[in-house]
Amino acid sequence: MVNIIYIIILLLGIGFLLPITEKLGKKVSNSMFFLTLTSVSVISVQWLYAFIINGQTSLQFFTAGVKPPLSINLQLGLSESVFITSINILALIGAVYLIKHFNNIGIRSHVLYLLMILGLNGLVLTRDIFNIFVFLEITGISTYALIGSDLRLKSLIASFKYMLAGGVASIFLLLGIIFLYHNTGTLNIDGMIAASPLQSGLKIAGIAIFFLFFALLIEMKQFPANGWALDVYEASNPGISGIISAAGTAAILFALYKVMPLGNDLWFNTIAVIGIITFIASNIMGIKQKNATRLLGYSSIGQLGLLLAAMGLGFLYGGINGKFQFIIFALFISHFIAKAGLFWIAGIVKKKEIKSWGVLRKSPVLLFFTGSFMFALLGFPPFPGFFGKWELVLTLANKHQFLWITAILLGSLIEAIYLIRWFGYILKEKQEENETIEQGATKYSSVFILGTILFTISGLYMIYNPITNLSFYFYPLLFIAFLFITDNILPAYIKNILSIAGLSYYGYVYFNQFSEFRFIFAVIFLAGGILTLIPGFVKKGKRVGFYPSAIIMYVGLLGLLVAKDMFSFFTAWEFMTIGSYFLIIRGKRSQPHALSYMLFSLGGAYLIMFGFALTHVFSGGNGIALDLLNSIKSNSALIFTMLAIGFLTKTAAAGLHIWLPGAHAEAESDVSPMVSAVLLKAGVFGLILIMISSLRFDAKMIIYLLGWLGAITALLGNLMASFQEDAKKLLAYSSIAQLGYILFALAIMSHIGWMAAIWYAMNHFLYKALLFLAVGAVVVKLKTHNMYEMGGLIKQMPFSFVSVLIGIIALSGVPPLSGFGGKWLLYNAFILKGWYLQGAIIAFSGVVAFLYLFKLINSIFLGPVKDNFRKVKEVSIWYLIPQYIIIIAIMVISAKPKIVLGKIGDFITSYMPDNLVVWKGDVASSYMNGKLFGVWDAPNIMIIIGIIFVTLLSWLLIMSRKAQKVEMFNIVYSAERPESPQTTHFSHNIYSHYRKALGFLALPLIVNFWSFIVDSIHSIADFVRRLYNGNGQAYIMHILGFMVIIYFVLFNGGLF
Amino acid sequence: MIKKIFSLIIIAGLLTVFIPIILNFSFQTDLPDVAKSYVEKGSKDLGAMNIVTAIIVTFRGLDTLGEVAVLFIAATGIAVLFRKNAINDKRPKQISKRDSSEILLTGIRLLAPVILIFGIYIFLNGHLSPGGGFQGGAVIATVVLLLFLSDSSYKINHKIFGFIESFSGVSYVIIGFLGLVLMGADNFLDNRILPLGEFGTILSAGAIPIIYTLVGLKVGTELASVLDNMKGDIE
Amino acid sequence: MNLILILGFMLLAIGFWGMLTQKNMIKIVIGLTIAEVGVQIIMISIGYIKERTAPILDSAVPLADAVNKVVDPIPQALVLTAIVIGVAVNALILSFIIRLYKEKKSLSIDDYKEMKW
Amino acid sequence: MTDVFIIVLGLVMIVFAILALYLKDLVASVIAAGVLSLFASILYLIMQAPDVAMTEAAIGAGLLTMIFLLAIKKTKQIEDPND
Repeated sequence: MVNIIYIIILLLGIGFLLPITEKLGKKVSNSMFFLTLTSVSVISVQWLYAFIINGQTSLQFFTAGVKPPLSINLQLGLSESVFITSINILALIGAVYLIKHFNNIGIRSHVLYLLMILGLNGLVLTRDIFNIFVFLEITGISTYALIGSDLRLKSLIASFKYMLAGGVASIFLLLGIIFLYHNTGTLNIDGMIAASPLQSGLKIAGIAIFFLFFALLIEMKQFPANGWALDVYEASNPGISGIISAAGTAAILFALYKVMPLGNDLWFNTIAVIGIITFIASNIMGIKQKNATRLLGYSSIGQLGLLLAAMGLGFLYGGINGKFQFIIFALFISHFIAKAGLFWIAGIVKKKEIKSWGVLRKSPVLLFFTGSFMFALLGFPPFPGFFGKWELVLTLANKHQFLWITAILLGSLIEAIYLIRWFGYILKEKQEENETIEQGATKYSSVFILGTILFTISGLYMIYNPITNLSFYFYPLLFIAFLFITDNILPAYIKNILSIAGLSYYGYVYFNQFSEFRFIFAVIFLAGGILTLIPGFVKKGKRVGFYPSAIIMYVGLLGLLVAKDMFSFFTAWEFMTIGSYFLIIRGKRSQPHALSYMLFSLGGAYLIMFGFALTHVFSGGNGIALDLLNSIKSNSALIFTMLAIGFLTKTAAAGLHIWLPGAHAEAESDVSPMVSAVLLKAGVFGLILIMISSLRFDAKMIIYLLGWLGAITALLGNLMASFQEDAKKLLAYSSIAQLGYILFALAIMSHIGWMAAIWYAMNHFLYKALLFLAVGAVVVKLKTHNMYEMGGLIKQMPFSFVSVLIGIIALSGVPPLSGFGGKWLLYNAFILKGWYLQGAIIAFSGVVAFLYLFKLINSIFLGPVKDNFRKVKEVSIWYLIPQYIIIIAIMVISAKPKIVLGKIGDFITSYMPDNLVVWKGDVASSYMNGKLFGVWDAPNIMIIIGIIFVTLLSWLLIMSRKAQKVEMFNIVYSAERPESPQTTHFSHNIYSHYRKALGFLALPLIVNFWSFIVDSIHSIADFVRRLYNGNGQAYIMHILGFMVIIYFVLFNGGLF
Repeated sequence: MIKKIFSLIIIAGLLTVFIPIILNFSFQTDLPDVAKSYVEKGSKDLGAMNIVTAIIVTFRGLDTLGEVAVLFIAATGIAVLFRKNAINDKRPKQISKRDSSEILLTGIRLLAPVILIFGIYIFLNGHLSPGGGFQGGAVIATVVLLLFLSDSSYKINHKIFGFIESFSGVSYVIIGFLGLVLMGADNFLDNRILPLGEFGTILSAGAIPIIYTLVGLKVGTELASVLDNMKGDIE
Repeated sequence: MNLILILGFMLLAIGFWGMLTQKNMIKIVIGLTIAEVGVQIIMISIGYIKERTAPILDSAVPLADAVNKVVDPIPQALVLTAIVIGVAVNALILSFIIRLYKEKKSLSIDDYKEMKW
Repeated sequence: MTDVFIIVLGLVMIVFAILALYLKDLVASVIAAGVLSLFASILYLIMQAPDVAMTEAAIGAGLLTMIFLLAIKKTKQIEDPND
């Protein structure tokens, strides 16, 4: 193994040498530059290899031929080698990225860069406290010079402010060092720790450590003493910002990590508090930020805060053991790669406003990496941050630190607001045609390499993580990767065939492995997936981005069913969320809706994670098996509520529903059925899981409230649907209502109630897929969502008409179709339960449903044809095929409900034995107190209604020959010009009278509530960020004031 | 005004942080163990009379190497800031020199070598008496400064200065590296690669005089180039 | 002899006061140098031991008894490093000020508020 | 005796520090700061730190003052009253 001091010798020696090689030409000096960085990387990688693979133990390297504390020593252990490897490899890639910039400035910038890297390495390696100061200065001063080296006014100002802050920080660092020396008589960190100055009882020791930590906190850019850092991130060359944000952070974090043992619990707690405040504050301020690089700065500082908090907590709770090292490394490496990558991409895009980042769409590869980096920052799977966050939450829960968990999750959620919004802009914001982004192999390849490293590390995490076995994802993720890589090559239909084949294969593989509920949901997810993929054959071209996203979603959905432990479940949940987000945002106007979908989903997901962590703790702290939900010993109501709210965000219960209408209505026409008919059931699956577990403990009150929530959701959804003019929005609101029914039925907690719920879930899948497919196809054909622009399409589109007709009959719950069975079960259930009031609401909302269903078919297919749609043809066959498959399915289960319901009943019995439904053939009867209560004879109803229907239809057909043709303007005013054209449509606003009576129920109270929350966050952000008034002097004041505040507030003025 | 009040509050706050230190402070009465070993070993093992020099050059040599690097970075950074191609305005150079009097010029020309030698003396005797590379280097830079003062059109020879700067820096690193090669893995920057010589003479203390000479040359040329760059061409 | 420590802290406070109240950037840097001098004085005073001599083992200090005759050399070595580093940083800051002045013809720190929030 | 000397020296240093901050002429205030450094180096001599004293005199008082003066020469000498 190479002596690690060679890193210092190489960087410093070549740094000194480079200026005189200038005369030998750029080629020579550049190759020396790269050779140096490469050899340094090789040395560190070699050590890393030795530590990880060969199990090398920690080593000391001495200088000057004497042992410490007389001389300065370097230490190289696993953590050191991880950090220097990260730094040096990033430095090498960064050098590639920056080489043009450096060549413009001249050889001296190469020198500055090498010495900056030297400083960073030294900070990690040295075990001498004064040496930390020296290396900090080396890093600092070369960074100042590098930032200012492009001579733009802004970078000069930023660098100037940085220097002032750095000057103040080093003064305190020196004070801390010298008083610690005074106390311990040594400068060696290990010696100091061994002398444990805080135990000496001397007040000065406490203050000395205070100075030392404070100086490092300034370098760590903690709120509020970090105005200068934001300017630095904003102004400097993004290539350099990336290095500062990633590598600089890494080194200083590590330096702090080394001296942390000098502190005590009070200090660890203080550091964690400072970190979390920084995390939340800078994320909140980021919301208001429109400037791309400054926003990245806010995000960087936020991540630093999180890392600092994790470190403080690690030391606070049981010392910094393996688990916390795992957590910090996972969080760190995500930030490290992602932030450098994003800054570098910012250097390629060169657009100041985040709204102008749509140009990134010109380069799909960069777009892909931008998304990956952002999602890595947010801690989504498969990226390392996901694992880190999970372990952090779980560990904190084990220590009963629930406030900390709340704060961390809250901060993460706020971070998601601006990152997801930004990504939405990138994907959707309108862009000038002639705008371009910089071309050039060096910068692109740097980002590409960084992205590849990110995915490699993520892959390693997926395979080797110590939490659980995620091997289920191996082939699906490979398949997704394949889809991503070939996305720009393969035509859509091939990808469609592949995707359908993939889903079918998994259906085949898992067909026998699922039992009970999982089997039903597997049918919904897989059959639904295949059916809703079929219309994709319509699309010409490549349909870039669709298939990977869809498959990610389906993998997530399937993963939910496969999951045996909470972590796998949560992983699946997050995959599903990402995939569906990308599907939803594909719609033309869906950017804001996709954002709110994502935020609600993420909020829900965090609650689920929190709930799982609590489950782990309160079921005895053993493992993370999903079955532990059934053995929660205390706080069960709280856990139940958290998980329930988490799942309810997905099912869009009233109050949490505001994302749904827009998201489902604005999605593409074959995506709407996917997200509405299929995706929503994931929430139902989750609800069933926790409802089963709730049988083991007392959650009656909450479940009772959930019943009310379900009823209200049903009513509100139906009412809102009735007032819609947008056909797809109508269906979306209808979905909300239907999930309200399901929630209500589940909350009844009886055998028959659950039967109703699952029956509803299946049926909703069928008829909502049918309706969304049919209406979606029509909408595509007519290029409008507005029903008042349609009408009379029955002749042009008879097949679609039949689909919609069947769909609304099934949905409305009138005999003979399957919906009736649902109603029959549901009404039986609530009457048997005795929930009359809620039941009345449910019954009433059923009536309301007729209104919109009638409106749907009436305004689209009946009445006079609009002139501009006279030549419209029937929709594509690819839309009709799945529709008619579904119709057949509806017919079958309507006529023979026992095929499904019998099975459902069987396994419900294992949870709820109070089976009150008796089957005779296909005739179901329910009993109350032993007496026959209701009978449902599906086959006979089917036959009778069928006969009546056919009779009526034929009569109508005969009669209609004599009917007068109603032309468009027959019913319109003569010679008068209507104020707005939609008023001429016969069904426009037909329920205005109902609106007068019931409209108060549909007032946007909930929307107002959420916008109030959003507005509050924005005004807080706007208020807090006024602190950063741009004046370098004010920033010095913040630094010194910060110190006084820490001293007086956190230490109460009396230190130790 | 508000700013003043805030500043006052903050300074008052800082003072309240400082006061407990002053109140609780007690001076050392004896050397800490580390310092004791320095005093003993510095003379015995390293052969340096000046313990501070022994610490700076050998015991804490890594610090000093870093210190030299900091100065080097600053000089490089300043050179980057004032680089030629960066100055956009191509105004014809106005030499507004007030010609220094002949006496001053001659005086400085005569004085310069003396000061130069004095500087060299300081860093050569770093291990024997107060002073060393940094102080000697600063003195050398003063010579350049005096030359600037006497003749505003005076220019340093960048080639030679740059060469000396790089050469001395690289040599310093190489001497440190020789410790690794000649004495073992733990001996980076060890001054004992050369014989210690007779205690108290110029050619003693191993490599310390050489290192300090290199440091002196490097610091001198760096500071000179800082001054040169800040003086600039325009104006 | 606490006096020297007090002096150091007072210079530190004066320097910070200057950094906080002076508008002129050169004055701010002067404030920084004053504060640095303060720190250096504090550091030196920590190594000081009454009635001992400089850590140079010349004829005045017998080799054998040197340990009991000299002041602590370590803080001196540290201060030496700190002084050089401080000067390097200050020189760089001043160059930045010259550069900034070229851009905007102002030395007031209030005139450089391009970036905020 | 040394105590008295140190008190006087300290007071003078504080006066120069304040002068350095409040003199309107930047050259004068830089010189004041330089004098402060010189006094500091005398203090170091008293405190038995000749190496530091030399460094402070040569680098802190000498060179840095020159660098300040160069900087002032390249910007402007008199502080604006409204600055």
